[in-house]
This record gives sequence, C-alpha cells and structure tokens, in this order.
Amino acid sequence: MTLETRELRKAFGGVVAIDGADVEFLPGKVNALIGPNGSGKTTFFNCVTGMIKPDSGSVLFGGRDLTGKAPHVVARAGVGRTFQLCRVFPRMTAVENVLAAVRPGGLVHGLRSAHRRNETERAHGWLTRLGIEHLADAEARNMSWGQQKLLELAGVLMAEPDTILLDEPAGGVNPALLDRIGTLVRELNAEGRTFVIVEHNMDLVMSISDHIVVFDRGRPIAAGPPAEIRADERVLGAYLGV
Amino acid sequence: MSEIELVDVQAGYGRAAPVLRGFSVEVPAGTVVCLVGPNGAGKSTVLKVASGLLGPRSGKVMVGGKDMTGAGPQKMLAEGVALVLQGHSVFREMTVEENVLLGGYTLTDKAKRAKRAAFVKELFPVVGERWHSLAGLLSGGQQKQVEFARSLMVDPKVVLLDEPSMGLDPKATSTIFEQVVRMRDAGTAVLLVEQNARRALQTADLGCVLDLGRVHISGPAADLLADPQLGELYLGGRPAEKPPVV
Amino acid sequence: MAILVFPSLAPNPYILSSGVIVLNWAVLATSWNFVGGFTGYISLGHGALAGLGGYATGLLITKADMPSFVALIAAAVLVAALAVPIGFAALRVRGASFVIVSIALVLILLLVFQSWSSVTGGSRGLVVPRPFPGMLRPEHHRVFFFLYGGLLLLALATWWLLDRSRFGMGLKAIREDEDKAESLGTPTFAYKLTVFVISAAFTALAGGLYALWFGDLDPVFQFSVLTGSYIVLMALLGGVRNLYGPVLGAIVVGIALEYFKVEFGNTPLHLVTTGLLLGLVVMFMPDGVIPSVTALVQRLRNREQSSIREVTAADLAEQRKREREGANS
Amino acid sequence: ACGGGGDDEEGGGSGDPIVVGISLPLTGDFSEPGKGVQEGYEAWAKITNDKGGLLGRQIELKILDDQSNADRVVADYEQLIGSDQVDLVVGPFSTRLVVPSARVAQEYGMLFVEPAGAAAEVFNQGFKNLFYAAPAVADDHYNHLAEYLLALPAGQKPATVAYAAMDDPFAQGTAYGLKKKLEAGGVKTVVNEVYPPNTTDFGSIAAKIAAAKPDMVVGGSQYQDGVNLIVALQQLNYQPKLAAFSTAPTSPEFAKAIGNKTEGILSPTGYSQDAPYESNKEFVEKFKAQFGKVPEEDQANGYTTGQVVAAAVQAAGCAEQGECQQKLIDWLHGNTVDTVVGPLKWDATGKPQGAHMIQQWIGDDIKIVLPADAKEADMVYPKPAW
Amino acid sequence: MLVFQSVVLGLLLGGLYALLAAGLTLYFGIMRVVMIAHSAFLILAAYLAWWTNDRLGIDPLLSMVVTVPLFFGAGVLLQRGLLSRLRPATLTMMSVLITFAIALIIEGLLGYAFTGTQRRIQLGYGTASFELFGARVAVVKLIAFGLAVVSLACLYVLMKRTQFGWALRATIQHPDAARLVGIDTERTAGFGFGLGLATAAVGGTALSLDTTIYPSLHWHWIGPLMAIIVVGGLGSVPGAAAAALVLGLAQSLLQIPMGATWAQTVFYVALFATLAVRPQGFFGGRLAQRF
Ligand SMILES: Nc1ncnc2c1ncn2[C@@H]1O[C@H](COP(=O)(O)OP(=O)(O)OP(=O)(O)O)[C@@H](O)[C@H]1O
Ligand SMILES: Nc1ncnc2c1ncn2[C@@H]1O[C@H](COP(=O)(O)OP(=O)(O)OP(=O)(O)O)[C@@H](O)[C@H]1O
Ligand SMILES: [Mg+2]
Ligand SMILES: [Mg+2]
Repeated sequence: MTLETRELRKAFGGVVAIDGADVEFLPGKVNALIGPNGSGKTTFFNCVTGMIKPDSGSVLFGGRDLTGKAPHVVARAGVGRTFQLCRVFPRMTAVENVLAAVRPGGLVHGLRSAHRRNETERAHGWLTRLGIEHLADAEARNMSWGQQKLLELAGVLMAEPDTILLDEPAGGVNPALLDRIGTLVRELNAEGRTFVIVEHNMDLVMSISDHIVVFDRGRPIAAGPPAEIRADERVLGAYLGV
Repeated sequence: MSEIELVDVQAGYGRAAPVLRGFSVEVPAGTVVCLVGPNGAGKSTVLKVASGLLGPRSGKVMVGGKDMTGAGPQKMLAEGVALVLQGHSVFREMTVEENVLLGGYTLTDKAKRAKRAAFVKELFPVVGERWHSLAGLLSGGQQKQVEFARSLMVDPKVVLLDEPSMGLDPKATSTIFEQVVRMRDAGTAVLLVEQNARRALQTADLGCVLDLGRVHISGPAADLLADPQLGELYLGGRPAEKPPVV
Repeated sequence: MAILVFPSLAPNPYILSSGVIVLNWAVLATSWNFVGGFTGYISLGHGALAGLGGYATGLLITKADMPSFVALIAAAVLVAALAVPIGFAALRVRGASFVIVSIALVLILLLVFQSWSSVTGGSRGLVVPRPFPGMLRPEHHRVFFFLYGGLLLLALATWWLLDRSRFGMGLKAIREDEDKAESLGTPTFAYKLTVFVISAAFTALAGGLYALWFGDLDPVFQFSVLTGSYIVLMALLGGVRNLYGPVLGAIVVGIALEYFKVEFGNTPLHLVTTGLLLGLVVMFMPDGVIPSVTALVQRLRNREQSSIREVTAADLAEQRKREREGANS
Repeated sequence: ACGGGGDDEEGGGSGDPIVVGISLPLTGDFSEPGKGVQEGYEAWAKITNDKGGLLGRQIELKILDDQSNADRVVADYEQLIGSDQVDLVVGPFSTRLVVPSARVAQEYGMLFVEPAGAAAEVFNQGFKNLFYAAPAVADDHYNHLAEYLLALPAGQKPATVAYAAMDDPFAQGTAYGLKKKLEAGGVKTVVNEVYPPNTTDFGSIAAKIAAAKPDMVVGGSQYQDGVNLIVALQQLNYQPKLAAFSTAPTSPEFAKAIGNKTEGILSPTGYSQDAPYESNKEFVEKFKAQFGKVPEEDQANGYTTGQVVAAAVQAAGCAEQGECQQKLIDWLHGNTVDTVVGPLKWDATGKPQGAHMIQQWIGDDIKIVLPADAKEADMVYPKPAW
Repeated sequence: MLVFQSVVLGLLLGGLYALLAAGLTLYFGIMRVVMIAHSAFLILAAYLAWWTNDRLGIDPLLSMVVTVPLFFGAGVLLQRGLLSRLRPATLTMMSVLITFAIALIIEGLLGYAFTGTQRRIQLGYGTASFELFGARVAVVKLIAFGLAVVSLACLYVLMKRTQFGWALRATIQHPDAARLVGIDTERTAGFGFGLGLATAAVGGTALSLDTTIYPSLHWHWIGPLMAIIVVGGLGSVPGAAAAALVLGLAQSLLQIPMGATWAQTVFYVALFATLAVRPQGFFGGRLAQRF
C-alpha cells in the first residue's frame, strides 16, 4: 500500500519543522528519507504515525486518510515504527518486549494467553535473526545501547506491519551487525514489506534503498533512485556537504 | 608517559557478573585511541570507568601518572578528564544557552567562558540559531551537536568520546572528526568509541578491539583496518569490499 | 483454604471481626493492583472509590428501598459507570500529576459528601440498615467473612486472568513506556480506562460490603487519603507484580495495624510506625516482599548467575554461518 | 457464643473487680475532650474504689484509644466485649463515635451510658440500651437564653442575628436550637454560615458577619474554631450587642487565647464547679486532689456517666455480661439518678430531660447568669465592646 | 464593601498560599519529587514557632532564626539519606510514598509531643488591624503576606540568576551529564531540597501567626497547594505565585455566595480544568512535556 502525504505542515512556535511536504513512498520497496539534522525527518514520522497532529495537510495510506488519527489506529492500519531515541520496555525481558507487540483483536482474543507457544517461538525467531537471541531472558534496561536498538527493531517486526518506518536503525549499531540488518531489510522487503528508513549512514542507505527522498528545511528537495541522488547537486550542497 | 591509563580493570553494574574483565588501555598525549567492538562489549563501560562515573571493582585508573582509582567525575574533571556520553544527555528543560554555558561550569573566568561560547557557536551553526530554545525540543542530531559543543567549553587534557557521530548528518560528522584531529594536534589525549569504525580508525593513531570485556587485539589503527578477519567480525564493510568468502 | 477454616478457629468474635477487616484490606489492595500493578499508575485515591461504593450502597438501600445485596451490586455498577468520567479526567495525565489528581479526588468527594447533607447526611453520617436484622453479632461476622472471602477469590481470579492475557501484556507495556506501547498499536487510553473501571468496580464492591457489615458511614473516614495510602502500602509491601502480593501485604499490614493499636493504643505512635514501615519498604524493598525474597533465594542458590548468555562476535559469526549452511542444505 | 460467663465469672464474688470497658479518642481530632472524659472516668473509679467499690468489688477501667476514628471505635468495643469480656461498657466521646459504638453494645445486648452524644440523631436510631449522661441534648442548650431574649421589651430585643456553626452534629445542634427558637420569636437571621470542622481561616466568614452588622452573633463552636472566629471578628472591629459561643468560652485558656477581650461573651454549660448538688462538692474536692486542677465539663460528663452506671448496678445488684445488662437498662428507664450535674432522667430513647445553664464572662471570670434560680451574677446586656 | 473586604482578605490569603506552594514547585517541577510531606513540615515549623512563643515568650518571627537553618539542614539530610537512594526510573512515584511516610511520622511525633489539641499563638498584636479604603487589614495577615513576598522574590532570583539554580536544574535533568560538567550533584540536590524546606519554615511561621494548628492539619493544605502548583505550571515559581493569588482571591470571593465549604472546591475545579485544557499549567510551564 502506498504511503503518501499531501501538503503536510507542522510548526512549533516559530520553527517550521515540516513545510508543506508532498511525499510519496514506493510500495513494496525500500525507501530512504535523508536530510541534514533538524530537517524534519523525525517530525515527519511523528506526523505520519499520529504521535503529533500536523497543522495542515493529510497523510494517506493505501488511499485511506490517516491524518490526525491516534498512534494505535495508525499502527493497526499497518504502519509500524521505531524511535530515534530507542524505546524499549525497560523492565520486561527481551522476549516479553517482542511479545508485547502482538496486539489482541477482540475481547476474547485479548483474554487469551500472552505466551502462546507459536508466538513465543516466533519472538525467539526474530531475536535470533537480529543476533540477540542470547539476551532473550535479560531485562531490556540492562542492555547496551546497540542491543536495545536491535530489540526495538525485533518488536516492530513481530507486529508484522505492512510498512515499517525506521528512525536511524544504524545509530550506535556495530558495523558487522549493520550488514546483517541491511540484509535483513532486503529479505523482508523480498517477502513483501515496504520500508521507509531515516538514516545518516550513507553507505547503508545507498546499498539497500531503491528510492531516496531528500529533506531540507521541512520539505523534500529531491527524490529518486540512489544513483540519481548521489549525483544531484542540491543534495550534495544541502546534505552531503561537499 | 600516558595522559590516562587503565590497568587491569574489572568493572560491572550492581551485583551482576563483571562487564570488564581485566581491561587495560593507555592513551598518550597527542594521540587518538579508537575503541571498537560489538554491541554490549563494554566500550561505554570503559569510558565510564575512565571518567569516574563508575568505580572499578579492581584495577587502577591513572591520570597523568597519578593514581585516580575511585575518584568521582568532579575530581577527574579537575584533573582534566572529560567525557561526552553516549545517547542523549542534554539538559532537556534548559535552553541551549544554559546547556552550553553549563559546560563551562568549572570556569571562573567569565570572559573566557564567553569566548568559548562564541567559538562553539561558530563551529556548530545550529547552536547559535537555537540559542534560546529548550534543548529537549531540538532534533536528535541537533541535541548531539549541543552536547558536543558543551564539552568543548573547557579544554581538557583527556577527552573521552562515546560515539560522538551517532545521529549526525555527514556535515556535522566531519566537523566532529575535524575537532578530534584538532584536539590531538593540540596535545590532547583522545579515547574515541565509534561504531562508524572504519572512519574512526582512519582518524585514530591506535586502535583497540574490545570483545566481552577483554582486549581482543590492539595495535596501530592502520593495521587493524587492514586485517580482513577483524573487518568481517567487527568493522563490517560494504559487500563490494568484503573479501571473497572461500 | 485458610479462609474456610479461619472462622471456626477464631477464638472469639473480636478476632473474627479483625479477620473481616483484614480480608477487606486484601480485597481493596488486590483491586488497587489492577491499576497500580498493571499500568503503574499509583492511585492514592482508591479509598474514595471504596467510600463511593459504601455510600452508594447505603443510599440505594435507604433512599431507593433496594434489598441490601441488590443495592450492593447496583452500587458497584454505578461506581463503575462513574469511574468512566473520573478515569477520563485522571488518566489524561501521567506519573506525578496522576497522583495529585487521585488525592484531589478524595478531597473533592470529602467536600461534596460533607456539604451535600440533604442527600448524604453530611457530617452526621449515614446509617446503613443491617442486611440480616436480628442476627447476632458473631454470626454476622462469620457471614461477612465468607462473603469477603468469595469476593477476594473473584478479584484474584480476574487478576490472574488478566495477568497472563494479551490485554494484560498491553497494560504492562503501558506501565513501561506508554508512547511506545501506543505506537505498537495498543489503544492505551481505552486499556487504561477499562482496567480502571474494573478496579473501581471491585473497590466499590469491597466498600459496599463494608458498609453493609459496618453499618455507619462518615465522610471523614470514608474519604480519607490515609485509607488510600494504606492500600498502596499493602500492595507495595507484598509486591505489585505478583498475584498474591497485595493479599500478603494486606495480611501483614492489617495485622500490624491491629497490633500497633493494641501496643501503642494511647499514643499517636501508630502513625509513626506506619510511616517507618512504609519508608522501609520503599527504601529497601521497592519491588515488594515476594520478589525480594525470591531474588534472595535465587542469589543464595547460585551466585553470579546471569540471564545473559555471553557470546563473542566470533561465536556469533560462527553460529550464523552454521545457520546459513543449515538453510542451504 | 456471647452468652457471657467464662470461668472467671462466678456470680457476684467479691474478689474479682468489675471491669469497665471504654474506648476514647486519646489521639486524633477529639483527643483533647477525649482526655478530659478519661480523667472524669478515672476520678470516678478512684473515688468509688476509695469508698469500697461497687457491690463490694473494685472497679477496673480498661481504656482503649479509638484515634477519633469510627472504624476503630467499633473494633475497640468489639474487642472489649467479645475478646476481653468486660463486665460493663460506657461510651466514647463525640456524637460521630457514639452511634456506631452504641450499635455494637446493642447487638451484644449491653447497657450503654455515654457522656457525649448530645446531638438529636443519636436518639432517633432506635437504641433501647443508650442513655446520655448530661442534662440536655444540644438543641436545648440555649433554651434559657432564648427565653430571656424573647422576653425582652421590643426596643431592646436583638433584631438581627448571625449564626456560624461548625459542620458537626453537636456544634450545629446548639446554634440551630437557638436559631429555631429565636426565629419563631420573630428575630431575623441575617447570616447563616456552616464551616467544615477543619477550617482554620475565618477571615471570610467574619467579613460576612461584620458586613451584615447583626445585633447578635451566635457561634456553634467547639473550642478552637470559636476562638478563631472571635479573633477574626475582632480583627474586623465588629461590635455586636451580644455574642454567644458553645463550648469555647468555658475553657480555662479562653481568655488568654483571645487577648483577654472576653467581657460579656456568653456560653451554655451543663456543669459548674459551684453547682450546689451534693455529690458535686465531693467530686470537685477529690478531683483537685487527684489531678491538681478543677474539673471542667468534659471531666464532669465522664464522672456523671460513672455515677449513672453505678446507680443502676447498685439497684440491680449485678454487673456482668448477659441477662444482668437488661436489668440495668430497665432500671434506668424507670428511675432518676442524682449526679454532679443534678438529677437526671431519660425518655424511652435515652434522651435526658433538662436544659443547660448560661454563663457569661463578667470581669475576669465566667459566671452563671441564667436561669434566674441558679445565677451567680446578673446578665450584662448589651455587652461592652471587645 | 463586603466584596472589597473579601478582595483584600483573598489577596492576603493568596500571598500565603504562594509562599507555601513555592517550595512544592521547587521539588516537583524542578526535582521531580512529589513532596507530600511539605505541608507536614509547614505544620512542624508552625509548631516550633508556637512552642518558642509559648515557652520562651519571644515573638514567633524570631523562631525563624533557628527553624530556617534547621529545616535547610533537614532537607539536605532527607535528600542525601533517602531521596538520592531511590531508583531514578521510579523516582517520582516512590518519592510520593517516601514523603508520605515522612508526613505520617511528623504527624505522629507532633501528636506525641504536643497532643492533638488545637493550638494558636497568642500575640499582643493578634487582633490589631488598620483601615485601608474602607476594608480592615489585620496586622498579622500583612506580616505573613510580607514574608511571602520577600521569600518568593529571593527564591526567584536564586533560581534564575545564580549558577546554583542552573546547577540544580541540570542535576535533576541528567545527573550523569551534570557530574561530567563538574557539578557536585549530591550537594546541589541536597541544597535544592534544603531550600524547599527552608521555605516551609518561613511559611509555617507565617501560618502560625494567624491560625490554629494541630498535627493533622497538613492534610488540609495538601489539596489546595497541589492544585495551585498544577494550575501554575509545574516548576514555575512565578506561575505558582500567580495561581495562588488568583485562587486565593477566587476562594475568598466565592465564599460570599457559596459558603466556606463549597468555596474550597474552586481549587479542584481549577485543577481539573487545567488538566483538561492546558496540562502544562496556565501561568508557567515551558515544556509541554507530559510526566
Ligand atoms: N516538540 C517540538 N517543539 C519545538 N520544536 C520542535 C519539536 N520537535 C521538533 N522540533 C524542531 O523541528 C525541527 C525538525 O526536527 P526533527 O526532529 O524532525 O529533525 P530530524 O530531521 O529528525 O533531525 P535529526 O537528523 O537530527 O534527527 C528541528 O528544528 C526541531 O528543533
Ligand atoms: N546500567 C547497567 N546495568 C546493568 N548492566 C548493564 C548496564 N549498562 C550496561 N550493562 C551491560 O553491560 C554490558 C556492556 O555495556 P556497554 O554499555 O558498556 O556496552 P557497549 O560496548 O557500549 O555497547 P554499545 O555499542 O551497544 O553501546 C552489556 O552487556 C550490558 O548488558
Ligand atoms: Mg530525527
Ligand atoms: Mg555504548
């Protein structure tokens, strides 16, 4: 399903964080969203996922208007996300952290056991794929920064959203693992998931994304495949600092 | 003589098993030592011990030849050891101005403080632009820049940096690495933890790979960079550069 | 089990009545734990919900001429309904603000019930007619002991059901990080409100039962911050993450309260001892007795046991390679 | 199970003492009057024991603290009757606590004489075992004053009155008893304020009263709120022709508390140290010897309660749980008891049939001015400025 | 006439509220500590003032010479000994309970030492008053108001203009980072708490001049004070002062039509209205962050 925004705008007092952004992400592809610090990427994610209400404009997901909907509604519509300042449930173990992402449907469903066999197995599966299976029973608060980052990712994947927004998944993650995350993203993408990734690690961005949107001062200044972006002068000037 | 030296340090949190198990490192003046390792290896813990935030269970922390084992961060700072924390450590509900000026908390000379403030403002334009907004409202990368600016308010003899480039855009990352080089050239000892490992090792003089709380290997940064096995295990690399797996 | 045999073992009606009081605390603490334990919202205002339950029961009997136990159920339903708007206001805010709101709830209700004397009887109090007129006092205690026992079992069963359910998992996620939980698709506000209403209903049942048992309601005692804080103390002491924690806490604190009264009866030192007890719990066992003891036992059994299995990067790489090979073959 | 007698109760054996169970607010809101009542009880036990006890048995008091809390008071009587198996129980302090504790006593079939449940609702709960050991219930405290004022010639009669009463059955009862009578006599009410028991700031209430400039101000007060209200009125320089406050002015610290500006302030009282009743002289004298001070109303109430119970026990010739209790109750319903506050008798609900005296601050002392047959001084009206 | 008199009374009352709320603002907004025991300390100070006056016959205002430093010291000890040992993650919640425990202990000890009797200082000038545009102003109330104004001004200057204020706020927001810039966090936090309690000493003395005190009186103050700091915006001293004045005035004026009891509800109505409309408070509250 296509995730797109029309004329999205959000200002905090005098600071215009998003300034009439028209963005369309390609469904079924790995999209990247890049831009200098403070260009509004996180705010854009926040507006899309309902964490903050945009001043004007709209957010459409597969044609459905999600503007100003509560975060859980957006999540249920199929948009999952991670946070830049990594957020996990500190006093739950890694497995519980992942299991917490399973959301109940109706009442009966909600009263079912949270530790059903197949789901626990699936949770372990994600931990294994992210290389933190050995931490399965450790409480999240005792983990290092990078471990928490991976755990958060595992949680989002468990919820099996259609589109996954990642805010700096590489921040603080060991480069060896990073390759693995890159591979994982491609694998999942092959399984049909759409990704939107905010990232400053250009190596990662260029190697895994199909489509890149560049933000500057709250609005997209360029969009296209990596090769094209790499050559775009505006991008070079605004972001890559060459 | 090394500006800072950790000797056979054991350290950990609470009652849990130790995180560092006999870790040693030394950073001579005018040198950048880069510490790399997988997530959870104990890199941040090393810096916490070196800065006095965490007392070692055994082993020694020497600063400028003086035994400073067990000293708190305040004493360490007085000896010229400064740490920039990993993650986000701005004072969220204070303005950028207050944050930056607090970096010079120990400076008694007002004029000097003002001069340093002007300097960091120039270095990181964002800091000047958002001088009066609350730091907690800045974007992640902007906060990181404020933090770095804050730490530049004093010029310590030993600088400990915990992933300073995390979340920064390429421009700001370059500024930071330039600063690291500048500090080294001014004779500061820099202990740098980075996940942007290749770039960090290119800047560093010495490298040290940490795994499970022990030194896995250490030596001149260039040698580590060239080691293919280390590359695969710790430094990652674009698929194209990976040595072919046979 | 213990509940069944206690009445026949109790040497005299006084002990039996103390047993009823302790069970009342146990139900209150367990009901509180629906909110406090799952969502981490600490309410000092649950005393007021119990008071509401009591008054509602009393007023339904006296003003609407309902039979006692019908009134009890109706009162619980009424309080649950009232908990919706209360929760709506209170649950909008988190942490410290919520505590303030919960204290304010008690103080407001105290003012209202004290001042609105035409309906509530004001500070003259409200006399609730006996459900079993003519029954002798010891027999009366015995009946209520079993009623409370049943209510406690019901509350415990409900808590247990929620604890292991997905709904409970969602609530615990709220306790840990509310924004994160919401972004994972948990309708946090609806969850909080639901569990608050459940908690209010059980609390009101306990309060209503108390009104029937005790017979006299006085706003000063029904709407007291102290009641709420005893409840918190009990739940915290036993351990809020544990099914039996609040019950254990209620037994310990309930008995301690009686004991202090007998020991220091004629001085205000009972306040001091309660304060010290609360302080000690907060400082040294913030997770409660049950978790602290389990942790201690575990530590004694195998020291330095860590739940983190340690692997080096090389091990991981090795493991990964094996996986890949496994997948290929 | 509550059939009474254990092994230790073998009829009226003169060896074992008569245990009297009491719960009193020794801490909490009512602790001060609670302690006063306690002293009254202790004086009664000592004086009686010194004279050889009751039915030849010594009296032993068992006093528990109810922390001014209704839950506690019930638990206390539960413990006293059910667990400690006391022979007799007598009442606690304050109306709020009397009703719940009387119910416990009733359900165990015990006689319940109480020193402090003066409010009307104590007597409409249908208790058959309860007796209030004081001359009058709250509503009747000001009866003599009302008669006096309504009898004044038209020109002198106060035309407007302000009432301020604590939201407490007793305190409100006193003020509203007077209000009802004065209103019936055509005296206009210009301010009618009720404040919660814990009020400490009386500025606004005083401002309202001062602004209405009534001829007379009536305070339905306990001790401290009365003092506070008077001080607040004085701060606003309001000068009424008459000022009457329940309870507060009779306290020994009253004069100092309001800066000695007491002249002319009225108060109803159920007890006077100088009252001519026979037992009173003995009481005042021996109380002074025991406690080194003169007894006040609270002490007298406690003592009176003791006297009432003792009279019943003497007449019935028994004192233990069980059937004896009904004998005691029946006797009190049919007889008059002489006490330190005068002869007392009760209607079927346990309500005493009398009125309070009215005292007034004259010079540096508070003196009885009404009723005429008991007066120590003439009423000063209108009162001088304060 | 009555209205004007009520306005005067309301403002004087509001001043006292402002002073009492100031300490709470300090702990709550700046230190993330919900200090339930603040009003208990207030009553304690009032008792000490009463006691010095009763025993030594000296003016209660003089007792501040002792109580202010004493309370400051107690605050430092409290912070170091208890609050600093709580886990940061649960600080807010646990601080509620630990300070609640302290409040109980203080109430119990006060009851033990002085019994539950209501006390009031008897001052020579207790009933003195003067006329101001037709309204009477009691001298004691004016003194209390003056104390409030002076202490609030000092507090504001201290927090905003001195390095101590900055260090205190930094300490609370990120202790590790604060230590790393060279702040002695333990001492700073201790001093911050001491400062809060010192305001309780001043407030208690002011309170004792013109009101009755008894050990359980502090419950009576908690509600209105909490409401004031929420309405004023957590952590903002000027906000608390403004809210206190407005609410004090409102309470005083509402007493004319509604009577003393119902007028008290104005605090709670304001509290709920604030939370519904502007959870960060009406007068201060810079960061719209939810706690
Ligand atoms: N709650 C807020 N209040 C005020 N300003 C805000 C708020 N949130 C974000 N901003 C401002 O909006 C702008 C965009 O911030 P945002 O976090 O979206 O940037 P970003 O692109 O994610 O940057 P980074 O790469 O550093 O994470 C910044 O200037 C920031 O200061
Ligand atoms: N506060 C803490 N309490 C308990 N254990 C901790 C704590 N902080 C870290 N650890 C544990 O110590 C180990 C080392 O953590 P440290 O933060 O030093 O790792 P790191 O090398 O900096 O990792 P990263 O690259 O992810 O930041 C980890 O296994 C982690 O689980
Ligand atoms: Mg961002
Ligand atoms: Mg780290």
